[in-house]
Amino acid sequence: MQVKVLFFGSLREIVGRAEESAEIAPGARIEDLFAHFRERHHELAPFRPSLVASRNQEFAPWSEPLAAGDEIAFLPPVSGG
Amino acid sequence: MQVKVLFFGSLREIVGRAEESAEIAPGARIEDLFAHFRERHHELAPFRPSLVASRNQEFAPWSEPLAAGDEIAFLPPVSGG
Amino acid sequence: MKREDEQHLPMSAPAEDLVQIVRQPIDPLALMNHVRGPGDGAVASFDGCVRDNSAGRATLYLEYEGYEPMARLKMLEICARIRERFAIHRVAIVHRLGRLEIGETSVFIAVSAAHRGPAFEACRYAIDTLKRIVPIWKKEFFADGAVWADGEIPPSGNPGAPAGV
Amino acid sequence: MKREDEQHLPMSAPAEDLVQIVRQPIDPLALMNHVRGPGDGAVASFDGCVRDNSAGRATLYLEYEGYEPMARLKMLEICARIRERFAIHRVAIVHRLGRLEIGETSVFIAVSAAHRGPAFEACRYAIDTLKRIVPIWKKEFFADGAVWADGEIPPSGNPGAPAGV
Repeated sequence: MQVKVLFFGSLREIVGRAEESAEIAPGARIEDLFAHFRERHHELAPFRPSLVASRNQEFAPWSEPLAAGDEIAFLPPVSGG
Repeated sequence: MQVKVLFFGSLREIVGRAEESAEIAPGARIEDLFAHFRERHHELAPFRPSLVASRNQEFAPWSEPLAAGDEIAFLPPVSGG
Repeated sequence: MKREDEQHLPMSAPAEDLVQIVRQPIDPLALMNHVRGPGDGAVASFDGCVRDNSAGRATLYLEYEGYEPMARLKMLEICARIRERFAIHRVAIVHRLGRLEIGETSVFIAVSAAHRGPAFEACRYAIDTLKRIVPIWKKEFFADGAVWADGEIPPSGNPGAPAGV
Repeated sequence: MKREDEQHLPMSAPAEDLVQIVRQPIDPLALMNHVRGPGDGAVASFDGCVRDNSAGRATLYLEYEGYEPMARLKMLEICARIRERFAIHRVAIVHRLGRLEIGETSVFIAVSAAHRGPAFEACRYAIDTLKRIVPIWKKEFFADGAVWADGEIPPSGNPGAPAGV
Protein backbone atom coordinates (compact mmCIF):
# COMPACT_ATOMS: atom_id res chain seq x y z
CA MET A 1 0.00 0.00 0.00
CA GLN A 2 1.06 3.55 -0.60
CA VAL A 3 1.61 6.39 1.88
CA LYS A 4 2.75 9.97 1.50
CA VAL A 5 5.82 10.99 3.49
CA LEU A 6 6.87 14.57 4.33
CA PHE A 7 10.28 15.80 5.39
CA PHE A 8 11.04 19.13 7.04
CA GLY A 9 14.07 21.15 8.02
CA SER A 10 17.27 19.16 8.36
CA LEU A 11 15.54 15.97 7.19
CA ARG A 12 14.31 17.64 4.03
CA GLU A 13 17.86 18.70 3.26
CA ILE A 14 19.18 15.16 3.79
CA VAL A 15 16.50 13.47 1.73
CA GLY A 16 16.66 16.22 -0.88
CA ARG A 17 12.90 16.39 -1.16
CA ALA A 18 10.02 17.70 0.89
CA GLU A 19 7.66 14.93 -0.15
CA GLU A 20 7.95 11.28 -1.16
CA SER A 21 5.62 8.40 -1.83
CA ALA A 22 6.45 5.05 -0.29
CA GLU A 23 5.11 1.61 -1.05
CA ILE A 24 5.00 -0.43 2.11
CA ALA A 25 3.67 -3.79 3.24
CA PRO A 26 0.29 -3.98 4.92
CA GLY A 27 0.71 -4.05 8.69
CA ALA A 28 3.77 -1.83 8.59
CA ARG A 29 4.18 0.71 11.36
CA ILE A 30 5.56 4.24 11.31
CA GLU A 31 8.83 2.84 12.66
CA ASP A 32 9.11 0.55 9.61
CA LEU A 33 8.51 3.45 7.27
CA PHE A 34 11.34 5.40 8.87
CA ALA A 35 13.62 2.33 8.50
CA HIS A 36 12.70 2.25 4.82
CA PHE A 37 14.07 5.77 4.34
CA ARG A 38 17.02 5.25 6.67
CA GLU A 39 18.25 2.48 4.38
CA ARG A 40 18.36 4.88 1.49
CA HIS A 41 19.68 7.84 3.51
CA HIS A 42 22.01 6.63 6.22
CA GLU A 43 22.51 10.17 7.46
CA LEU A 44 18.98 9.99 8.86
CA ALA A 45 19.97 7.45 11.53
CA PRO A 46 21.47 9.82 14.11
CA PHE A 47 18.37 12.03 13.97
CA ARG A 48 16.03 9.27 15.05
CA PRO A 49 16.17 9.86 18.84
CA SER A 50 15.16 13.50 18.45
CA LEU A 51 12.36 12.96 15.93
CA VAL A 52 8.66 12.61 16.51
CA ALA A 53 6.27 11.26 13.93
CA SER A 54 2.91 12.50 12.80
CA ARG A 55 0.15 10.61 11.05
CA ASN A 56 -2.47 12.60 9.19
CA GLN A 57 -1.34 15.82 10.85
CA GLU A 58 -1.46 14.58 14.43
CA PHE A 59 1.43 13.38 16.54
CA ALA A 60 1.54 9.56 16.53
CA PRO A 61 3.60 6.92 18.31
CA TRP A 62 6.25 5.13 16.26
CA SER A 63 4.38 1.89 16.83
CA GLU A 64 1.23 3.17 15.09
CA PRO A 65 0.15 0.98 12.15
CA LEU A 66 -0.16 2.64 8.77
CA ALA A 67 -3.14 2.69 6.44
CA ALA A 68 -3.19 3.25 2.71
CA GLY A 69 -3.20 6.93 1.84
CA ASP A 70 -1.77 8.06 5.18
CA GLU A 71 0.19 11.30 5.32
CA ILE A 72 3.21 10.68 7.53
CA ALA A 73 5.81 13.21 8.59
CA PHE A 74 9.04 12.88 10.52
CA LEU A 75 9.44 16.02 12.58
CA PRO A 76 12.73 17.38 13.92
CA PRO A 77 12.60 19.32 17.20
CA VAL A 78 10.39 22.32 16.54
CA SER A 79 11.80 25.84 16.71
CA GLY A 80 8.97 28.16 15.78
CA GLY A 81 8.15 31.31 17.65
CA MET B 1 4.36 79.55 56.79
CA GLN B 2 2.49 78.70 53.63
CA VAL B 3 2.09 75.37 51.84
CA LYS B 4 0.23 74.32 48.72
CA VAL B 5 -2.34 71.56 49.12
CA LEU B 6 -3.80 69.42 46.33
CA PHE B 7 -6.99 67.38 46.37
CA PHE B 8 -7.92 64.63 43.95
CA GLY B 9 -10.90 62.45 43.15
CA SER B 10 -13.48 62.19 45.92
CA LEU B 11 -11.55 64.66 48.09
CA ARG B 12 -11.51 67.25 45.35
CA GLU B 13 -15.28 66.94 45.09
CA ILE B 14 -15.72 67.38 48.84
CA VAL B 15 -13.40 70.37 49.15
CA GLY B 16 -14.76 71.83 45.91
CA ARG B 17 -11.29 72.77 44.70
CA ALA B 18 -8.28 70.96 43.31
CA GLU B 19 -5.79 73.30 44.97
CA GLU B 20 -5.62 75.36 48.16
CA SER B 21 -3.05 77.39 50.01
CA ALA B 22 -2.79 76.94 53.76
CA GLU B 23 -1.09 79.04 56.38
CA ILE B 24 0.25 76.80 59.11
CA ALA B 25 2.42 77.12 62.18
CA PRO B 26 6.10 76.27 61.95
CA GLY B 27 6.70 72.73 63.17
CA ALA B 28 3.35 71.49 61.86
CA ARG B 29 3.21 68.01 60.38
CA ILE B 30 1.21 66.63 57.48
CA GLU B 31 -1.29 65.22 59.99
CA ASP B 32 -1.88 68.74 61.33
CA LEU B 33 -2.49 70.05 57.84
CA PHE B 34 -5.12 67.41 57.23
CA ALA B 35 -6.77 68.32 60.56
CA HIS B 36 -6.86 71.92 59.38
CA PHE B 37 -8.96 70.96 56.36
CA ARG B 38 -11.03 68.41 58.26
CA GLU B 39 -12.26 71.21 60.52
CA ARG B 40 -13.57 73.08 57.50
CA HIS B 41 -14.90 69.98 55.69
CA HIS B 42 -16.16 67.42 58.16
CA GLU B 43 -16.97 65.01 55.35
CA LEU B 44 -13.22 64.45 54.99
CA ALA B 45 -12.98 62.63 58.32
CA PRO B 46 -14.18 59.17 57.25
CA PHE B 47 -11.71 59.16 54.35
CA ARG B 48 -8.67 59.53 56.59
CA PRO B 49 -7.93 55.78 57.12
CA SER B 50 -7.76 55.13 53.38
CA LEU B 51 -5.67 58.17 52.46
CA VAL B 52 -1.96 58.45 51.96
CA ALA B 53 -0.11 61.72 51.87
CA SER B 54 2.55 63.01 49.53
CA ARG B 55 5.06 65.78 50.09
CA ASN B 56 6.67 67.34 47.05
CA GLN B 57 5.44 64.51 44.82
CA GLU B 58 6.71 61.63 46.93
CA PHE B 59 4.74 59.53 49.40
CA ALA B 60 5.35 60.76 52.92
CA PRO B 61 4.38 59.63 56.41
CA TRP B 62 1.67 61.62 58.20
CA SER B 63 4.21 62.52 60.86
CA GLU B 64 6.48 64.29 58.39
CA PRO B 65 7.18 67.95 59.30
CA LEU B 66 6.27 70.57 56.73
CA ALA B 67 8.48 73.26 55.27
CA ALA B 68 7.45 76.54 53.70
CA GLY B 69 6.52 76.13 50.06
CA ASP B 70 5.83 72.40 50.30
CA GLU B 71 3.39 70.83 47.86
CA ILE B 72 1.23 68.44 49.87
CA ALA B 73 -1.44 66.12 48.47
CA PHE B 74 -3.95 63.83 50.16
CA LEU B 75 -4.36 60.81 47.93
CA PRO B 76 -7.38 58.51 47.90
CA PRO B 77 -6.78 54.86 46.99
CA VAL B 78 -5.43 54.89 43.45
CA SER B 79 -7.39 53.30 40.61
CA GLY B 80 -5.40 53.92 37.45
CA GLY B 81 -4.74 51.29 34.82
CA MET C 1 -15.87 33.12 32.41
CA LYS C 2 -17.87 33.89 29.29
CA ARG C 3 -19.54 37.15 28.62
CA GLU C 4 -23.31 37.27 28.77
CA ASP C 5 -23.69 37.75 25.06
CA GLU C 6 -21.65 34.65 24.28
CA GLN C 7 -23.59 32.17 26.31
CA HIS C 8 -25.54 30.95 23.34
CA LEU C 9 -22.50 30.14 21.24
CA PRO C 10 -21.58 26.48 21.20
CA MET C 11 -18.64 25.67 23.49
CA SER C 12 -16.57 24.52 20.56
CA ALA C 13 -16.95 27.74 18.63
CA PRO C 14 -13.67 29.60 18.58
CA ALA C 15 -15.07 31.19 15.44
CA GLU C 16 -13.85 34.50 16.74
CA ASP C 17 -10.31 33.26 17.25
CA LEU C 18 -7.85 34.02 14.51
CA VAL C 19 -5.15 31.55 13.50
CA GLN C 20 -3.00 32.28 10.49
CA ILE C 21 0.25 31.28 8.85
CA VAL C 22 1.46 34.05 6.58
CA ARG C 23 4.42 34.96 4.40
CA GLN C 24 4.01 38.72 4.56
CA PRO C 25 4.67 41.11 7.47
CA ILE C 26 2.33 40.67 10.41
CA ASP C 27 0.08 43.58 11.43
CA PRO C 28 0.00 43.59 15.26
CA LEU C 29 -2.60 46.33 15.51
CA ALA C 30 -5.09 44.36 13.41
CA LEU C 31 -4.67 41.37 15.72
CA MET C 32 -5.02 43.41 18.90
CA ASN C 33 -8.14 44.99 17.47
CA HIS C 34 -9.45 41.61 16.37
CA VAL C 35 -9.46 40.19 19.88
CA ARG C 36 -10.84 43.12 21.81
CA GLY C 37 -14.51 43.47 22.55
CA PRO C 38 -16.60 45.74 24.77
CA GLY C 39 -16.44 43.30 27.70
CA ASP C 40 -12.64 43.29 27.76
CA GLY C 41 -10.52 45.18 30.22
CA ALA C 42 -7.20 43.71 29.12
CA VAL C 43 -5.35 42.65 25.99
CA ALA C 44 -2.01 40.94 26.55
CA SER C 45 0.23 40.58 23.50
CA PHE C 46 3.43 38.84 22.62
CA ASP C 47 5.55 39.87 19.67
CA GLY C 48 8.34 37.45 18.81
CA CYS C 49 10.95 39.20 16.70
CA VAL C 50 14.20 38.33 14.95
CA ARG C 51 17.23 39.03 17.15
CA ASP C 52 20.51 40.19 15.67
CA ASN C 53 22.37 37.39 17.41
CA SER C 54 22.07 33.83 18.59
CA ALA C 55 24.08 33.19 21.75
CA GLY C 56 26.31 36.09 20.77
CA ARG C 57 26.89 34.99 17.17
CA ALA C 58 25.77 37.68 14.73
CA THR C 59 22.68 36.62 12.78
CA LEU C 60 22.17 37.81 9.19
CA TYR C 61 18.59 36.65 8.75
CA LEU C 62 16.28 33.72 9.47
CA GLU C 63 14.23 31.36 7.38
CA TYR C 64 11.14 29.74 8.81
CA GLU C 65 9.60 26.61 7.35
CA GLY C 66 6.42 24.92 8.52
CA TYR C 67 4.23 21.87 8.11
CA GLU C 68 1.47 24.30 7.38
CA PRO C 69 -1.77 22.35 7.74
CA MET C 70 -0.58 20.60 10.90
CA ALA C 71 0.85 23.85 12.28
CA ARG C 72 -2.57 25.44 11.80
CA LEU C 73 -4.25 22.56 13.61
CA LYS C 74 -1.80 22.84 16.51
CA MET C 75 -2.34 26.58 16.73
CA LEU C 76 -6.10 25.96 16.86
CA GLU C 77 -5.43 23.37 19.57
CA ILE C 78 -3.59 26.04 21.55
CA CYS C 79 -6.63 28.33 21.26
CA ALA C 80 -8.88 25.53 22.50
CA ARG C 81 -6.58 24.74 25.42
CA ILE C 82 -6.46 28.39 26.40
CA ARG C 83 -10.23 28.63 26.43
CA GLU C 84 -10.41 25.63 28.71
CA ARG C 85 -7.80 26.89 31.14
CA PHE C 86 -8.19 30.64 31.36
CA ALA C 87 -11.09 33.08 31.67
CA ILE C 88 -10.32 34.77 28.39
CA HIS C 89 -12.43 36.18 25.59
CA ARG C 90 -10.61 35.86 22.28
CA VAL C 91 -7.23 34.77 20.88
CA ALA C 92 -5.25 35.63 17.75
CA ILE C 93 -2.09 33.72 16.80
CA VAL C 94 -0.22 34.46 13.60
CA HIS C 95 3.10 32.95 12.56
CA ARG C 96 5.11 34.12 9.59
CA LEU C 97 7.18 31.78 7.37
CA GLY C 98 9.90 32.43 4.80
CA ARG C 99 12.85 34.76 5.08
CA LEU C 100 12.75 37.27 7.94
CA GLU C 101 15.15 40.12 8.53
CA ILE C 102 16.46 41.36 11.89
CA GLY C 103 13.72 43.12 13.85
CA GLU C 104 10.82 41.60 11.93
CA THR C 105 8.00 39.85 13.74
CA SER C 106 7.92 36.07 13.34
CA VAL C 107 4.98 35.42 15.64
CA PHE C 108 2.33 37.60 17.23
CA ILE C 109 -0.18 36.51 19.85
CA ALA C 110 -2.95 38.64 21.34
CA VAL C 111 -5.38 37.54 24.04
CA SER C 112 -8.28 39.55 25.42
CA ALA C 113 -10.02 39.06 28.74
CA ALA C 114 -12.11 40.92 31.26
CA HIS C 115 -9.13 40.95 33.63
CA ARG C 116 -5.38 41.14 33.18
CA GLY C 117 -4.38 37.98 35.05
CA PRO C 118 -5.93 35.50 32.63
CA ALA C 119 -4.89 37.61 29.62
CA PHE C 120 -1.23 37.52 30.64
CA GLU C 121 -1.28 33.88 31.67
CA ALA C 122 -3.02 32.73 28.51
CA CYS C 123 -0.68 34.72 26.28
CA ARG C 124 2.37 33.26 28.00
CA TYR C 125 0.88 29.78 27.84
CA ALA C 126 0.21 30.24 24.13
CA ILE C 127 3.77 31.17 23.16
CA ASP C 128 5.32 28.57 25.47
CA THR C 129 3.09 25.87 23.98
CA LEU C 130 3.58 27.08 20.41
CA LYS C 131 7.31 26.67 20.83
CA ARG C 132 6.79 23.08 22.00
CA ILE C 133 4.11 21.64 19.76
CA VAL C 134 3.73 23.63 16.53
CA PRO C 135 5.67 22.06 13.61
CA ILE C 136 7.66 25.07 12.46
CA TRP C 137 11.44 25.21 12.03
CA LYS C 138 13.89 28.08 12.01
CA LYS C 139 17.15 28.16 10.11
CA GLU C 140 19.65 30.74 11.29
CA PHE C 141 21.97 32.30 8.72
CA PHE C 142 25.33 33.64 9.92
CA ALA C 143 28.23 35.19 8.05
CA ASP C 144 30.01 31.85 8.08
CA GLY C 145 27.20 29.37 7.63
CA ALA C 146 23.70 28.37 8.58
CA VAL C 147 22.18 26.01 11.13
CA TRP C 148 18.77 24.72 12.01
CA ALA C 149 18.02 26.15 15.42
CA ASP C 150 18.01 23.84 18.41
CA GLY C 151 14.40 23.05 18.99
CA GLU C 152 12.09 21.29 21.37
CA ILE C 153 10.94 17.71 20.96
CA PRO C 154 7.15 17.83 21.03
CA PRO C 155 5.43 15.51 23.51
CA SER C 156 3.90 12.74 21.43
CA GLY C 157 3.09 9.07 21.37
CA ASN C 158 -0.21 9.65 23.04
CA PRO C 159 -2.35 11.20 20.37
CA GLY C 160 -5.68 12.47 21.50
CA ALA C 161 -4.48 13.28 24.99
CA PRO C 162 -3.37 16.84 25.49
CA ALA C 163 0.38 17.11 25.35
CA GLY C 164 1.61 17.63 28.90
CA VAL C 165 2.52 21.11 30.01
CA MET D 1 21.44 41.94 30.78
CA LYS D 2 22.33 44.96 28.67
CA ARG D 3 23.16 44.85 25.03
CA GLU D 4 26.74 45.41 24.00
CA ASP D 5 26.01 48.75 22.44
CA GLU D 6 24.46 50.06 25.63
CA GLN D 7 27.30 49.37 27.98
CA HIS D 8 28.59 52.91 27.77
CA LEU D 9 25.33 54.50 28.84
CA PRO D 10 25.21 55.45 32.50
CA MET D 11 23.21 52.99 34.63
CA SER D 12 20.67 55.64 35.49
CA ALA D 13 19.89 56.49 31.90
CA PRO D 14 16.48 55.22 30.97
CA ALA D 15 16.67 57.81 28.23
CA GLU D 16 15.23 55.29 25.87
CA ASP D 17 12.27 54.54 28.09
CA LEU D 18 9.07 56.35 27.29
CA VAL D 19 6.71 57.59 29.99
CA GLN D 20 3.74 59.74 29.05
CA ILE D 21 0.45 60.96 30.37
CA VAL D 22 -1.84 61.93 27.51
CA ARG D 23 -5.37 63.10 26.84
CA GLN D 24 -5.65 61.80 23.29
CA PRO D 25 -5.98 58.19 22.06
CA ILE D 26 -2.90 56.06 22.65
CA ASP D 27 -1.07 54.58 19.64
CA PRO D 28 0.00 51.06 20.68
CA LEU D 29 2.03 50.41 17.53
CA ALA D 30 4.21 53.47 18.12
CA LEU D 31 4.97 52.24 21.63
CA MET D 32 5.77 48.69 20.53
CA ASN D 33 8.05 50.10 17.85
CA HIS D 34 9.65 52.46 20.33
CA VAL D 35 10.83 49.68 22.61
CA ARG D 36 12.07 47.18 20.06
CA GLY D 37 15.70 47.10 18.99
CA PRO D 38 17.81 44.70 16.95
CA GLY D 39 18.89 42.75 20.05
CA ASP D 40 15.32 41.97 21.07
CA GLY D 41 13.57 38.68 20.56
CA ALA D 42 10.43 39.55 22.48
CA VAL D 43 8.06 42.44 23.08
CA ALA D 44 5.36 41.86 25.69
CA SER D 45 2.52 44.36 25.79
CA PHE D 46 -0.41 45.16 27.98
CA ASP D 47 -3.38 47.14 26.78
CA GLY D 48 -5.80 48.19 29.50
CA CYS D 49 -9.14 49.08 28.01
CA VAL D 50 -12.50 50.36 29.18
CA ARG D 51 -14.92 47.53 29.92
CA ASP D 52 -18.62 47.89 29.30
CA ASN D 53 -19.39 46.84 32.85
CA SER D 54 -18.14 46.97 36.39
CA ALA D 55 -19.10 43.89 38.38
CA GLY D 56 -22.03 43.42 36.02
CA ARG D 57 -23.31 47.01 36.19
CA ALA D 58 -23.38 48.60 32.73
CA THR D 59 -20.76 51.32 32.37
CA LEU D 60 -21.44 54.34 30.16
CA TYR D 61 -17.96 55.83 30.17
CA LEU D 62 -15.02 56.56 32.49
CA GLU D 63 -13.18 59.66 33.55
CA TYR D 64 -9.57 59.46 34.66
CA GLU D 65 -7.91 62.13 36.75
CA GLY D 66 -4.27 62.20 37.80
CA TYR D 67 -1.73 64.01 39.92
CA GLU D 68 0.25 64.41 36.73
CA PRO D 69 3.79 65.32 37.82
CA MET D 70 3.80 62.74 40.60
CA ALA D 71 2.20 60.13 38.35
CA ARG D 72 5.00 60.69 35.85
CA LEU D 73 7.61 60.27 38.58
CA LYS D 74 5.99 57.05 39.75
CA MET D 75 5.86 55.72 36.20
CA LEU D 76 9.57 56.49 35.84
CA GLU D 77 10.14 54.72 39.16
CA ILE D 78 8.40 51.67 37.70
CA CYS D 79 10.75 51.75 34.71
CA ALA D 80 13.75 51.94 37.06
CA ARG D 81 12.49 49.07 39.19
CA ILE D 82 11.93 46.95 36.11
CA ARG D 83 15.47 47.55 34.89
CA GLU D 84 16.81 46.46 38.27
CA ARG D 85 14.75 43.31 38.44
CA PHE D 86 14.45 41.94 34.93
CA ALA D 87 16.80 41.41 31.99
CA ILE D 88 14.90 43.74 29.74
CA HIS D 89 15.88 46.28 27.13
CA ARG D 90 13.37 49.10 26.98
CA VAL D 91 10.00 50.12 28.48
CA ALA D 92 7.15 52.34 27.35
CA ILE D 93 4.28 53.25 29.69
CA VAL D 94 1.52 55.62 28.62
CA HIS D 95 -1.60 56.45 30.60
CA ARG D 96 -4.50 58.43 29.24
CA LEU D 97 -6.59 60.85 31.32
CA GLY D 98 -9.94 62.49 30.72
CA ARG D 99 -13.12 60.91 29.41
CA LEU D 100 -12.74 57.46 27.86
CA GLU D 101 -15.41 55.53 25.99
CA ILE D 102 -16.02 51.77 26.12
CA GLY D 103 -13.24 49.90 24.31
CA GLU D 104 -10.72 52.73 24.43
CA THR D 105 -7.24 52.16 25.82
CA SER D 106 -6.55 53.80 29.18
CA VAL D 107 -3.05 52.44 29.65
CA PHE D 108 -0.54 50.75 27.37
CA ILE D 109 2.73 49.16 28.44
CA ALA D 110 5.33 47.60 26.15
CA VAL D 111 8.56 45.93 27.27
CA SER D 112 11.28 44.55 25.03
CA ALA D 113 13.89 41.95 25.94
CA ALA D 114 16.18 39.41 24.36
CA HIS D 115 13.97 36.65 25.77
CA ARG D 116 10.28 36.29 26.45
CA GLY D 117 10.42 35.40 30.15
CA PRO D 118 11.72 38.76 31.37
CA ALA D 119 9.54 40.65 28.86
CA PHE D 120 6.34 39.03 30.20
CA GLU D 121 7.37 39.28 33.83
CA ALA D 122 8.41 42.92 33.57
CA CYS D 123 5.22 43.88 31.72
CA ARG D 124 3.08 42.19 34.34
CA TYR D 125 5.09 43.76 37.13
CA ALA D 126 4.67 47.17 35.51
CA ILE D 127 0.88 47.11 35.33
CA ASP D 128 0.51 45.52 38.78
CA THR D 129 2.75 48.20 40.28
CA LEU D 130 1.12 51.02 38.31
CA LYS D 131 -2.25 50.06 39.78
CA ARG D 132 -0.76 50.25 43.29
CA ILE D 133 1.47 53.31 43.31
CA VAL D 134 0.61 55.72 40.49
CA PRO D 135 -1.69 58.56 41.65
CA ILE D 136 -4.45 58.27 39.06
CA TRP D 137 -8.15 57.90 39.81
CA LYS D 138 -11.01 56.53 37.79
CA LYS D 139 -14.63 57.63 38.02
CA GLU D 140 -17.17 55.21 36.61
CA PHE D 141 -20.33 56.63 35.08
CA PHE D 142 -23.43 54.46 35.04
CA ALA D 143 -26.96 55.11 33.84
CA ASP D 144 -28.01 55.86 37.43
CA GLY D 145 -25.00 57.62 38.83
CA ALA D 146 -21.25 57.75 39.11
CA VAL D 147 -18.71 56.46 41.60
CA TRP D 148 -15.00 56.73 42.17
CA ALA D 149 -13.68 53.22 41.58
CA ASP D 150 -12.45 51.22 44.53
CA GLY D 151 -8.72 51.63 44.48
CA GLU D 152 -5.60 50.44 46.18
CA ILE D 153 -3.92 52.21 49.06
CA PRO D 154 -0.34 52.84 47.99
CA PRO D 155 2.37 51.64 50.38
CA SER D 156 3.80 54.79 51.96
CA GLY D 157 5.25 56.25 55.10
CA ASN D 158 8.71 55.15 54.21
CA PRO D 159 9.75 57.53 51.50
CA GLY D 160 12.97 56.72 49.76
CA ALA D 161 12.61 53.00 50.26
CA PRO D 162 11.00 51.15 47.37
CA ALA D 163 7.36 50.52 48.12
CA GLY D 164 6.99 46.81 48.89
CA VAL D 165 5.68 44.49 46.22
